[in-house]
Amino acid sequence: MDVVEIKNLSIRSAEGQLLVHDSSFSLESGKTHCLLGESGSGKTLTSKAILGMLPADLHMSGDILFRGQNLNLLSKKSWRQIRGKHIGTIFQHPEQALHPSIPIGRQFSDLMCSHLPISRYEAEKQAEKMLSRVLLKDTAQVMKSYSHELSGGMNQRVMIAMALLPKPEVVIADEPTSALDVTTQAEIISLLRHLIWDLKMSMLFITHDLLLSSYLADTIGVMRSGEIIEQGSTERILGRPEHEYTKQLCRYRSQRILSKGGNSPNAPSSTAL
Amino acid sequence: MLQVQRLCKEINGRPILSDINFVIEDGGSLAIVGESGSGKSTLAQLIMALKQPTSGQVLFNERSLPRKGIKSYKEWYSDIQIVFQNTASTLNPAMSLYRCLEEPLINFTNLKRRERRDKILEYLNKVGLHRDLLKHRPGKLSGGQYQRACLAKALIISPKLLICDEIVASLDIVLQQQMIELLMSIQKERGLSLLFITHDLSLVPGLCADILVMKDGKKVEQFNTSALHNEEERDIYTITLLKSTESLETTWKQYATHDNKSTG
Amino acid sequence: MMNIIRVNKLSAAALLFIAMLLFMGLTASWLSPYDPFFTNLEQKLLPPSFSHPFGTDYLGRDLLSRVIHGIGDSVFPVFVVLSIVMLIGLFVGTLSAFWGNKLDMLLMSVTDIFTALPSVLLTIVVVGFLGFGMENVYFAVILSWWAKYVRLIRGLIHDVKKEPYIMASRVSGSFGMRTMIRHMIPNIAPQIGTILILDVSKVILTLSGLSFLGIGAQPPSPEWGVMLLDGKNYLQVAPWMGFFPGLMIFLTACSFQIVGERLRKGK
Amino acid sequence: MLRSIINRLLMLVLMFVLFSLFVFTLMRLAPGDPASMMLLEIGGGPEQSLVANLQEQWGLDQSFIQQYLVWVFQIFQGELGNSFMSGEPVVNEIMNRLEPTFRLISGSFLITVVFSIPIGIWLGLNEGSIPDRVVYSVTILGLSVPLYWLAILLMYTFGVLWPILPVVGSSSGLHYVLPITAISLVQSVYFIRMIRSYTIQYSKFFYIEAARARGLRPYIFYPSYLLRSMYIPVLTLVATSLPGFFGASIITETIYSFPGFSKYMLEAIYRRDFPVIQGSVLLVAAFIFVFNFVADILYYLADPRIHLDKQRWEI
Repeated sequence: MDVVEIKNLSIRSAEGQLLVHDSSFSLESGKTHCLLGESGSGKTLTSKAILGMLPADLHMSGDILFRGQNLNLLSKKSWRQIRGKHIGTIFQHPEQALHPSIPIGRQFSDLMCSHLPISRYEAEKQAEKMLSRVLLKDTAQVMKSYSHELSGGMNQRVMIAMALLPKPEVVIADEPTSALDVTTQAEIISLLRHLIWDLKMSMLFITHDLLLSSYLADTIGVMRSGEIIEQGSTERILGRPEHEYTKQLCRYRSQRILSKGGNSPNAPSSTAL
Repeated sequence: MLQVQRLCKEINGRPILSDINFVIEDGGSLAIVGESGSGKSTLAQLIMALKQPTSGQVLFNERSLPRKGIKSYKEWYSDIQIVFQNTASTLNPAMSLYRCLEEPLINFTNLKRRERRDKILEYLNKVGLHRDLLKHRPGKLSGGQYQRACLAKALIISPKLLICDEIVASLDIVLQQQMIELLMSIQKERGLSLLFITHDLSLVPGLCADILVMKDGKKVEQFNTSALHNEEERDIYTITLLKSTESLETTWKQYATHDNKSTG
Repeated sequence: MMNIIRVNKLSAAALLFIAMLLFMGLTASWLSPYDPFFTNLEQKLLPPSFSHPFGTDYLGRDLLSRVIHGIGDSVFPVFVVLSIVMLIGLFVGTLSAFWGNKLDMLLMSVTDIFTALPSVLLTIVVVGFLGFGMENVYFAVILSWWAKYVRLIRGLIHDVKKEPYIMASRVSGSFGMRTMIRHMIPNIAPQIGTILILDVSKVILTLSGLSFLGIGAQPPSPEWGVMLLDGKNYLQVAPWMGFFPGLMIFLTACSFQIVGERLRKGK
Repeated sequence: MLRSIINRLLMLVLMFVLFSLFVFTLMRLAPGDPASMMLLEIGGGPEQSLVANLQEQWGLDQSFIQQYLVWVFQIFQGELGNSFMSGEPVVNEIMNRLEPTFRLISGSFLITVVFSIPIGIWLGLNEGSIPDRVVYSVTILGLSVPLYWLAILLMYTFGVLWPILPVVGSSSGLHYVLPITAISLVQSVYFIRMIRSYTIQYSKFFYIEAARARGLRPYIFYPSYLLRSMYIPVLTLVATSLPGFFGASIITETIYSFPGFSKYMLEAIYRRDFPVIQGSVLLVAAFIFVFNFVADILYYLADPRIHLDKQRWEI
């Protein structure tokens, strides 16, 4: 059963320029779908459309079904209740995603008290439990500190905990690790994969890195300047790409494989300069 | 030939760079690999005399880092040029591309207007940009075009050493690959010595002969690129850098291996 | 699309009004139907009519001609004042942006004084001691506006100095004044231009306001603020005496405001 | 933290000293020396002997700096000298006229703040909607309406055409309606525009978008997430707008012949009553400087990360 289904989604800017062009895809429950594309290909806009948070001057057409319910027809209030509770979000720049002058513990209890009828004390207890699950040591200290007192990696762990705490059915991760160092990136990716699998959630993973999509995704949709040019299971897309652009992406990515037994090092390939 | 000796830099008490030493022979190429906060961009700015080091010195063909006086700076910059990180604002947004490229020629050479025009067209062609981009403002160029324009601006006064500070960080894979191949062809063609600064180890094989790994402002180790994979000699930090994408690469290779056979 | 066209039409109308205003101001003596200073008591306090579109004032002078001549007294001095303010701001602002901390601190406290105090207060003190006369009024207005431009330009230069292309211009061989002229000024000029046009509208209001308070231009000058002051005294009997000068101040200020807004949004 | 407060205090004193020096120099430059002016005022001929001992009495023969020091020392003791006209001490004359002006300024200040902040925030949140576009274009016109013209139009409509409101004097509460309406209208146009642009700017910040993506309830999201982060710019706007209100009070008091302190100060110019001009201007300047100083302290309390030596213009 599809948790999220997007049908003929098109997003047009105020001047009429087509930013996202008639794209449709679906997200099966418990599975991870990856939107793969370079910056400016419209993947972040698509994720914002699902959350109903498109900027005021953009027009959106097409349907977004969440568990069969068309979100477009919902009132602002009910769409807001879905955000956070049923659809969690993890952003690209962790240190900017938390409010700079509110302690992290308070932001957790604000989130929980907005969705569940529980006391702030109970919310903070659950939050600390989730923080320990994202492998953060002295969780009590983290609860009291501000986001600018934590490193990028720690901030992202807090963001993951905050996205997963209300047990949403769907998690949208928009380039969660591209702003982090290579070493912390690996830890965060494996942590994310384990938690999503463990909590049986479905994830919409947005990235420009083919390696990450091969590691995390069950199905992939390749986007280029606002259009989904190819879509299918990971084996089909990465193994037997049909679209020329996807082929080029895979070929270049293979050339840059570091580990032994990789392909020939950077022999200048035939692509025209 | 660039010699960096015991270079240190402290900013309000915090050590950013401590005791960095390396040498780049004429025509040689060195990659400096390190994660964010390892001080590699500060190193680039010190070598470009945009900041003064706390201690230590930088020599290029026996001439030391310029401190005062525009003439000494100009001599230094006529030999060493830099392409900055692609923050899409290293070219003056109020100038046309033509005048951006003309600026170094006006300051460093006494070519006439006509000769300057030909020089600009020659380098524009070398970096693969079309002539009619010249009248546009830099703001109108795409990411890839912007970096090629910066490369042309740096190379137009034919420096002996080119420093690239994370020049492909924000480009997509296809443009990154084309930019690296362009750098390689220019380096071979003109025997240019290259200092390539990046956080992405996978860019380095094939481009640079030597690699210097940095962490928190200190030099971890320096070795030849061919020795990248024999783990016995390598420092544990270099190995973690190597290994960080390994688990991802193994899953990638399951899919990608058929791909290479079929399309070659 | 509609929104943009509508705003364009508005700013086109504003530009046309400004052009017309400047033209009328320059050719005031030929254009105005009557002599603005000619008093004719039989024609005292006539309501707006075909022969006197704006009516006449308590001395029988034709208000339309006075308004046209008033352009020279209300609008042109504003440009003079603002260009002086701009020059001071550019000079002192650049100086303080490049200078070390000490001068910067002193300068900032001095400018803080003049930006904190309303220009009415400064005019009261200047005119109060140095006496009436337009030079003192202009001096007072310059006094209260120069500080704003010093801070504006100092701020803009500080922002531009941090931009990577300034560092890149050093590497390409431009230093000191050359960087200033080729790289900094062209990038801050558009913003200064926009703010300048918006401030024309503010200074027109201020200058006419001072004349209205009686501490700016003095009767019988056809300055709009003075005419408005006379209009107030005859409000019951001849409301048109106050209405039309005020309307002109509003329309002039409004057209500069619209053009300024359009520039800021269109930038 | 204490170091920065002392630093700001020094700045405050420096500003006041510099301004008093400026006023004093202007006084010395005044055409005709005050001694003979004084004698002229009270009808005596300017014989040299009388002028001489008056100058001596006022210490006008000492050097510029000495005079300044004597003068400033006097000022700090609250000794502002006597008004040329009434001979009364300036301090008393100012004090008993302060009350109506204070009520006028605080009245219009409160009304402007109470009305325009919510409207500005609401417009900022509904950017691009019809009411927003309408109000925005109205504010463009509103900014160019001269206060004195608006005041006259109000006087005409409610005093002549449809005389229901008194337009002269300040005896009853009704007298305050028209002046306060005039000032509040003009000031709230500016406030609404500024608050609207702050709201739009701050709601585009990343952590605000992220908070909305978490679906926080409105009564949690607006007060403690959006408005809390806007506290500094709103406080700056309010603090820096007070002088504007004072300037407006001078205009409205003159039009509605309101017997307040501002009108008194303005009329001092016609009578060239130097002590009154000097006394009132210094008093107003002192009040504004102290008000800005208090505002700076409030910034620090609002957000400890803002250290005080970062001057207000850098915020």
